[in-house]
Amino acid sequence: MDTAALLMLIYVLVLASFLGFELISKVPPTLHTPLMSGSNAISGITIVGALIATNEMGFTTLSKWLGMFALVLATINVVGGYAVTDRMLKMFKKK
Amino acid sequence: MDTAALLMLIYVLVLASFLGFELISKVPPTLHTPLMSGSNAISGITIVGALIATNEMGFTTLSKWLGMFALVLATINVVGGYAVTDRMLKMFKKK
Amino acid sequence: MSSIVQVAYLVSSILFVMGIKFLGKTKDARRGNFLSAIGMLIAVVATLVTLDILTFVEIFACILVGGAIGLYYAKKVEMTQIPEMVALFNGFGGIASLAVALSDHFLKTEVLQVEIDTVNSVSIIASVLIGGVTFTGSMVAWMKLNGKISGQPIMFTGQHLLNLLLLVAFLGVAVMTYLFQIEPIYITILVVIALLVGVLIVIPIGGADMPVVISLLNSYSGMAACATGFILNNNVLIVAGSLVGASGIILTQIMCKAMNRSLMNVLLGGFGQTVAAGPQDGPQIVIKEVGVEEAAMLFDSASSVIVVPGYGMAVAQAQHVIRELMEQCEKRNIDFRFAIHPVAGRMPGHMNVLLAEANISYDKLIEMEAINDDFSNTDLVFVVGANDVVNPAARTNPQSPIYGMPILNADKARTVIVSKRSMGKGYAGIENELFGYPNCLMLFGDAKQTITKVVGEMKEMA
Amino acid sequence: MSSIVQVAYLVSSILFVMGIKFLGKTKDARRGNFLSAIGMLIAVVATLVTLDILTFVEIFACILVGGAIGLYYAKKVEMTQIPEMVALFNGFGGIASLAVALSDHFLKTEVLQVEIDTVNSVSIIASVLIGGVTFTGSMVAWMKLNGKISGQPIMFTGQHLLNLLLLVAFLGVAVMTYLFQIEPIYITILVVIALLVGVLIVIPIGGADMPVVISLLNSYSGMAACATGFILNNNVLIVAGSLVGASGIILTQIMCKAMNRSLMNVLLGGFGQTVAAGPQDGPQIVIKEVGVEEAAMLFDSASSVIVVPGYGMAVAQAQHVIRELMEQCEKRNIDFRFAIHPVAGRMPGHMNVLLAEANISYDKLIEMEAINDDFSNTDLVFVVGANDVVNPAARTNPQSPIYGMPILNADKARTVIVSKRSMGKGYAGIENELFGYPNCLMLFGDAKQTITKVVGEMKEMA
Amino acid sequence: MKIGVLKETKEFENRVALSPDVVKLLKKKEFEVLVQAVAGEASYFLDKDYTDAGAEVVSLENVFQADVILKVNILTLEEINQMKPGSACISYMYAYQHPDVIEALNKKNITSFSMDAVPRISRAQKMDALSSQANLAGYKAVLLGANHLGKIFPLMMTASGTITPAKVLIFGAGVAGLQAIATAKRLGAIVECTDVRPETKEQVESLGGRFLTVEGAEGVKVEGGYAKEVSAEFLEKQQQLIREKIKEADLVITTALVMGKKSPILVTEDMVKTMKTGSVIVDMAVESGGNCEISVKNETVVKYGVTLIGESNLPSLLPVNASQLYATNISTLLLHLANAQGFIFDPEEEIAKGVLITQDGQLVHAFTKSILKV
Amino acid sequence: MKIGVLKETKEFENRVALSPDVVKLLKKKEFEVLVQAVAGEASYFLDKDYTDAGAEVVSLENVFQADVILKVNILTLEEINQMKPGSACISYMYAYQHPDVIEALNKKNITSFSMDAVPRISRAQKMDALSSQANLAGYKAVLLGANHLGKIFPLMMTASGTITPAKVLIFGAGVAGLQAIATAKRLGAIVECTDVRPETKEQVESLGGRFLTVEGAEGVKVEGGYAKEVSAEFLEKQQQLIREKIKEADLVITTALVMGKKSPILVTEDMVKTMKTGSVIVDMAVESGGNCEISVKNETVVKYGVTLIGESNLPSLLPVNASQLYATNISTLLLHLANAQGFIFDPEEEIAKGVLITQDGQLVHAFTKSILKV
Ligand SMILES: NC(=O)c1ccc[n+]([C@@H]2O[C@H](COP(=O)([O-])OP(=O)(O)OC[C@H]3O[C@@H](n4cnc5c(N)ncnc54)[C@H](OP(=O)(O)O)[C@@H]3O)[C@@H](O)[C@H]2O)c1
Ligand SMILES: NC(=O)c1ccc[n+]([C@@H]2O[C@H](COP(=O)([O-])OP(=O)(O)OC[C@H]3O[C@@H](n4cnc5c(N)ncnc54)[C@H](OP(=O)(O)O)[C@@H]3O)[C@@H](O)[C@H]2O)c1
Ligand SMILES: NC(=O)c1ccc[n+]([C@@H]2O[C@H](COP(=O)([O-])OP(=O)(O)OC[C@H]3O[C@@H](n4cnc5c(N)ncnc54)[C@H](O)[C@@H]3O)[C@@H](O)[C@H]2O)c1
Ligand SMILES: NC(=O)c1ccc[n+]([C@@H]2O[C@H](COP(=O)([O-])OP(=O)(O)OC[C@H]3O[C@@H](n4cnc5c(N)ncnc54)[C@H](O)[C@@H]3O)[C@@H](O)[C@H]2O)c1
Repeated sequence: MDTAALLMLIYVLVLASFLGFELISKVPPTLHTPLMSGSNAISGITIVGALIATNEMGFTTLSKWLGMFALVLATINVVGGYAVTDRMLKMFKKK
Repeated sequence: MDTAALLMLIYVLVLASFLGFELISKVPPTLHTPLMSGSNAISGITIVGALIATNEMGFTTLSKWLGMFALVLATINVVGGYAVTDRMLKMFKKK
Repeated sequence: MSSIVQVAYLVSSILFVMGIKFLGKTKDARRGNFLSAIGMLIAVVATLVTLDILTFVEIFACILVGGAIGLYYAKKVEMTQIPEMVALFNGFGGIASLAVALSDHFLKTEVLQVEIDTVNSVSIIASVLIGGVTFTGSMVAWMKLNGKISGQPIMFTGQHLLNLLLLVAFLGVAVMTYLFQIEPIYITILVVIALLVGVLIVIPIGGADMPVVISLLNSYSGMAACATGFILNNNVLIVAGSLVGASGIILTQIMCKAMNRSLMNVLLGGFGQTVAAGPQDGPQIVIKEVGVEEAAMLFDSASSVIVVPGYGMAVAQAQHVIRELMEQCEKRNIDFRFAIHPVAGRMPGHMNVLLAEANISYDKLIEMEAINDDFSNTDLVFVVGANDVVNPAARTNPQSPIYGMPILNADKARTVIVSKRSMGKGYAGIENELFGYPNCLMLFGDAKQTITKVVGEMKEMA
Repeated sequence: MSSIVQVAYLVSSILFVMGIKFLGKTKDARRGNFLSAIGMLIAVVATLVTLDILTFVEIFACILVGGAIGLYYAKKVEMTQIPEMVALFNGFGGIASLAVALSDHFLKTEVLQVEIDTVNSVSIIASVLIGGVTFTGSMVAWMKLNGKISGQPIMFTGQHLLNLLLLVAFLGVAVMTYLFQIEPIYITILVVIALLVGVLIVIPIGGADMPVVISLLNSYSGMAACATGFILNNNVLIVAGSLVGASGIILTQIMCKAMNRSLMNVLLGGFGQTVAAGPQDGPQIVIKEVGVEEAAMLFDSASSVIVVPGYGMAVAQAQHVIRELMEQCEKRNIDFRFAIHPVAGRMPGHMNVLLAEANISYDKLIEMEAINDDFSNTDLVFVVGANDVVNPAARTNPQSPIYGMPILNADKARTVIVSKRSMGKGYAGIENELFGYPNCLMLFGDAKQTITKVVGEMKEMA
Repeated sequence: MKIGVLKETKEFENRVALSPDVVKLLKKKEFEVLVQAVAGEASYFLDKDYTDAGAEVVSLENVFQADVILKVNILTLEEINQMKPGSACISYMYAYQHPDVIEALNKKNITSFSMDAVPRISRAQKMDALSSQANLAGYKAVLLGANHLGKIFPLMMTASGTITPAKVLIFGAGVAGLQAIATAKRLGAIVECTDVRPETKEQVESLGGRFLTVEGAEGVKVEGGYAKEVSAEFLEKQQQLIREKIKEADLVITTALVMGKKSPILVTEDMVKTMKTGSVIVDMAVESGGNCEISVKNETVVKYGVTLIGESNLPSLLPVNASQLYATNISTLLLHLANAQGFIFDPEEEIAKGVLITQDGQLVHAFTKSILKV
Repeated sequence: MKIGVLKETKEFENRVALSPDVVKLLKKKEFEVLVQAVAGEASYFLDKDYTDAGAEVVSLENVFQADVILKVNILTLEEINQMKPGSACISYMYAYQHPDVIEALNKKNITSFSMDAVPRISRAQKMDALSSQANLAGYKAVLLGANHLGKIFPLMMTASGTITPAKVLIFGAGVAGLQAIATAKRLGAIVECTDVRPETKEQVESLGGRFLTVEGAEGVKVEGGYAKEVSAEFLEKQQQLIREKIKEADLVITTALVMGKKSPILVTEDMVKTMKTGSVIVDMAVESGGNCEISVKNETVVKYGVTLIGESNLPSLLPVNASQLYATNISTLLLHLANAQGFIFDPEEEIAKGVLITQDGQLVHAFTKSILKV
């Protein structure tokens, strides 16, 4: 990777991190768990990496197997994460 | 400019804009003017562009003259902006 | 990668940002979750577009399996088990990041046989470390929470030393991994160390602190995804990963604050258990604390509130701020009354004098006999500096010095919040087991000060 | 561009982010400004590093000239003229962006004779438009503020139509500029239109709304810088520009809200003047309103406060919330007292009864004779529902029915805030010219309600 | 100029026209002050306090050397007899009730000023003894009433049962009425009040009282803050309201006055019969005829199980404060009319015109003349 | 079981042992109630109210047919004479002060219970007449004192000058003292209080009073909420403090009691001399010897310019509430000891043991025995 490209990635990293900091400021305590769960689902974005890794042709390489392993788990994380967050949030609706 | 590079720039733009939104949330009214003045000074960053434009060799091109024009004005903006903001903020210090 | 995919990634990045933003707002949270799910979908679809059509079978198989499992557990799980579920999912995310990093490592070293450049190598190592720690850490948290292992902090001498040694070892092996990329042994050792560290970090922390730990590990799994982004040179991974990484840290901090703990304190472990500041004598009462913010949320969501004032209200001179609390509640159409116990305070009519001073109208003050049956239909009872007058021992424990004294049935309410400074005793000098009841939350601090804060929070919510 | 420069740009971007963040916090604001200045310095130095050593002379000359002018005006300007100064500086920033864009355009079309790609072209056009509007808009604002032209909204029929036409024209010419890059005429027309639009946008807006307009134009100048960043493919310009652009918009919105206006309302113009809600009879009293947030700031920054309660406090039953205000002030070590006029209220001792009810200790209540000389050394007098007892007519106007009645010298204080519901009269049924004094601010609304809000704001500031 | 302060001779009068503090103030303005021996005793002001303040404590006869005599109550014929011809006096006079005194004053060519006639304008507030004394009376009425009641005022929830709060009903929200509301409220009672002047609603509520509005009644005329005659329809509706409310009252305080007239009867004998045994009525209007049909001036009687308190001079039961405030009022008026050299007032000036009763052997006060039809 | 209620015969006693409300309650529990004619009159309870509630209103002699006689004050020898042998009685007794009555009771084999001996434990609070009456007394003491004071309590800034708030000094922060603080504070006075028990500081402050701490004093013994004897050093330091503070007080209320002993002298004659003329002392301990050296039981006297109120039965001045609360107390005790069939108490049970004075012709009460040394 050339430095210019790396630097761009770092820009993105830095700005996104700042943004992450700023977004969460005053969260009411009841939302702590859903927020945690919801952002956990987002961290399942690693699924994109897993997809790319699984893209490896043939079943001979360790890489492919690792990719598939990652894909299954990442999918669990993503699907389960979003679903469970939604369930939680549904409960919060005011009586 | 290739699209990949443009996209990176847009990433930066988008993230920075979000960040700009989030950073300013509850500003006490006395800080409105200093904040405006201070961020006005930051918008003088166009001084960097002016520097690059002034870099044009020889004094024959319109570009160079425009660059120098820009440089003077941008400098006024930057230097004046920071100085006046600082003066304002100094006044707020508790007696 | 085609630019359309990149644009899609940009869109999903934006959706993640908005998703997280909304998740922090009570009324928008569900929409936030939905937006971020859409973002995820877009990212996945966009990625699929770039992929080789031939691998679709495996990919769909994996997605199907993973999706089914995820959905099944998400639907099946009991609401009370959600924290453990989050821990579990989080662990999977971490191990997935680790696996992707490994996959890339082996792809480059074994299949493509190219050299891995520094940036990539560092990213892989980071991903392995963070992903590994996230995984085993989450697993331990999960087991602690669902009781598969004891929730007690597990400590042994030399724990900190061991951690330090492992860290040094990791750094050493990491350098080796970089230098001798072909040798799979080094990266394997890295994986092992990372997994070990995850376990060691979490076992000394007590079960009560697990939510904080999970939140922290969640932040880690974001960072792992971010590292993976650097490996694959992928923006959406970086954005989403760093968003989660950063917001996770802040959330962890907020949670710590809400629990009145410092992050350091939690991480160093061993101070685990929420204080069971029990007495020397008698059985240990294990209590739950509540923060002012959560207390404010509870008021906000109640539809009926009964305040039980006691001598502590008089000591704190909290009557005026309680009137404010009343105003806040009445603005929300919450039914708000006072239950006056005949001997609350230290003189007959003590509460009456003070509440009259605070201009609380007489018809809000209900006598014990008249209100005692209403507690069981009440969402929230707020006990302010009262103790003996709500002590269930008066009903149940013939040995107690207050046995036979009629008391207010505060314990019968759905939720009870008790405002007092400490676990200090009342006039009768006895323990109050109400404080350990499952529906009871302690709001520690001087009544006037804490209630002022609660009111402040409520004003903000409005 | 060397990567060291890029890293420097990254660092200055981070400093800008932190700078803006801190500028929004009372106690960190100065540090924030300093940080962002450092960021600017780093960006400039880094850019200089990449430049041709031979052009340094011109560059330094320009910087010297610009710097000197900037510094001179910044030092010289009266504190009251700061808003105009900001407008002026802002205009310069806008025109600089425009000039840089033009420079790049001519560089490419005339010197290098290369084709300008779409992205670049769009960026140049955007920069011209936004930069031009910012410039002339700011200039008009500046002139309105310093009285070079009338602060009255200037309106004529067909104004909106003209704006629309200009916009269409701009779009047309923009396309031409892109298609026939070589022809300098098109871009020149663009510049002219942009400058014209700037003027037209601002002239219909009244002088009182200028701060909002300047804030908006400030946001524009950020966007212009951002567009320049796209032209030059420069991250720091993009980050800084978009930070300012976005935060400027939000700030504008906040300012509108603080002034109880909507942004739309301001931009459509013509509603300019702050209401001079005077009476039918007698001379028009022109008053200044103050919002709860600003009132809270004034309390926060005062070091001595005297409250003058009157009959309105009794009507509003505001005594309890005034005690809270007192607590907030005393927490800040602000000297806080009450000036009790002998006939405030409707019965002898009316104020005493109420303030005693609110548990305000007797030694805070000062008699008129004892406190009347202290007003002139007082930062802030807060008149709560009092009217006749602070009416200077009693001193000055022999015709007045209250002439000869001793009054509290509230008007002598540095700042006076008056809390009442309207311009309604007091018991004596006469106008109170105090309300029109330059040091007097009206805080309209029921005393209890508004003071509750002020206290809320103060709690947040703490 | 010499000021003379007489000891009050009226029965049950504990006040005195000047307090030592005010004497000090007058001495500073170079007045001479003669105080009759033991004049202040009932207000707990000792002769020593007066001499310390700069007054001369003298015998009764010597007081009459003064150029102006200050008193609380109107001068007796006897006292006027002893006065220097051409001197002056200031006190409460209610001149329209005392044509004989006016005659005597005129005979001796004495200039007299009446404290009860101070106009109710802003700059005269410091001289307004009616207000200052009514204020104290309002407080005292509640205390007296509370003391005669067999129960306590506040709500109290105790182990031995709940004591319900006392209900206090107040008629008339003038100065005395408002202070009574404030005091009863402070002590924890539930307070209700009614008045003919509609603006008093807000005032009553500002003190935490409940205002009883006479529904659909018009025809109340108010002049200069005083209630003038009200329509018959209003009175009837008001009677209805009172009849209903009085049954539940524990303490009733009546303060309704109509300037220069006999005060209105608000509580009839019939109504008293319907009241709870043990309840109490304080009739503050008893001096001018009473608001209660069967209250007895200066007596506390029990009729139909109800205690009727007819104390006509409530301020005098708080002599320390009452004298202190009265002294401020009277001295402020004196300083408005005179300096150490003598009187300097302009008889056309609003305040002077308001208070001046007799001058140069003539009754000059318009309102008094109108009532006495002279 | 038949309950008899006698009319109180003690001087100045307005209370009665049962209120009509409580009669109703007892009727529901199937007791029979005999009330002597006009027994409740002084508390404004009419005979009709009692018959309406289900009681029989009977003549004095007929009351003695009851199985248990309820009274406020201890039975007289005469009354005991008329009682059925073997019957019972409940009232205040202060048995250790009345050996003659005990003898008489024992002679007639009457089981007697004393209201003043109810143990101060949580579950007996509803029977605790000492507290319920002391509470009312605290309120009344302030009202009486305020009524005798020549000035008002609250601070008032008026056009006619500022009235400074009254200073109220209270000794003893027991039940009565605390209620006095609350009441005086409500009325707007500045209230200061001192007590030997250190925990009362917080209690005083919780009511807005200022606590006067006796510096550096130790040696206060507290037992079961009652103050026991204190050290000489403490008393001396306390005297010092009082001497200083009492000079500025307008109203002093003393409530200091030491159970079973003569109450401590806190205000000496010397101190009274240093007080302001017109100030007032209410000695609530006058029944047990008084906290003020020169107060006179049941009299209001003026000495050295200070009004000394020696009212020994303050609750009786609020007869409605006092009777109502006492009735709850005594009936709760009765229901604890008996049902409609008769007495069922266990003499070893804490409350019964506490209140039982004589049984089976014997004095059985430990504390009384210890004091009477029998
Ligand atoms: N009413 C009467 O006439 C009377 C007379 C004498 C005795 N009593 C007895 O007093 C008791 C009254 O019961 P209660 O429930 O009112 O009071 P309590 O049982 O005495 O309890 C008061 C509680 O208030 C808390 N507290 C003290 N200061 C506080 C502050 N500043 N902020 C928040 N909390 C504070 C204390 O806990 P922390 O220390 O942990 O904060 C304490 O546990 C009964 O036992 C009754 O028998 C009553
Ligand atoms: N103290 C006495 O014994 C006595 C007796 C009789 C008469 N007075 C006379 O009363 C006057 C007293 O003067 P003052 O300054 O106390 O009162 P004031 O002159 O009567 O003015 C009261 C002001 O309060 C405002 N107000 C009413 N309700 C309000 C609410 N809910 N929130 C905020 N403001 C409210 C009113 O203005 P808005 O309507 O605009 O809100 C009004 O202008 C003097 O003229 C005095 O002579 C006094
Ligand atoms: N501006 C000033 O300087 C000043 C000074 C003092 C008093 N005042 C005003 O003058 C007013 C009168 O004061 P006052 O106390 O001397 O009045 P007052 O003693 O003459 O009368 C007492 C009250 O009785 C009421 N009343 C009369 N007839 C009634 C009836 N039939 N039923 C019920 N109520 C009846 C009156 O309205 C009045 O409120 C007060 O409101 C006061 O605010 C003004
Ligand atoms: N738990 C219960 O059920 C219960 C019921 C009623 C009362 N109590 C408690 O019992 C305590 C005593 O109540 P009481 O009013 O009957 O007491 P009391 O009448 O016996 O005494 C009155 C007060 O005088 C004080 N005192 C004694 N000697 C003094 C001295 N030399 N100087 C100053 N003060 C002196 C005592 O400390 C006490 O506070 C109260 O604090 C009350 O809280 C408890």
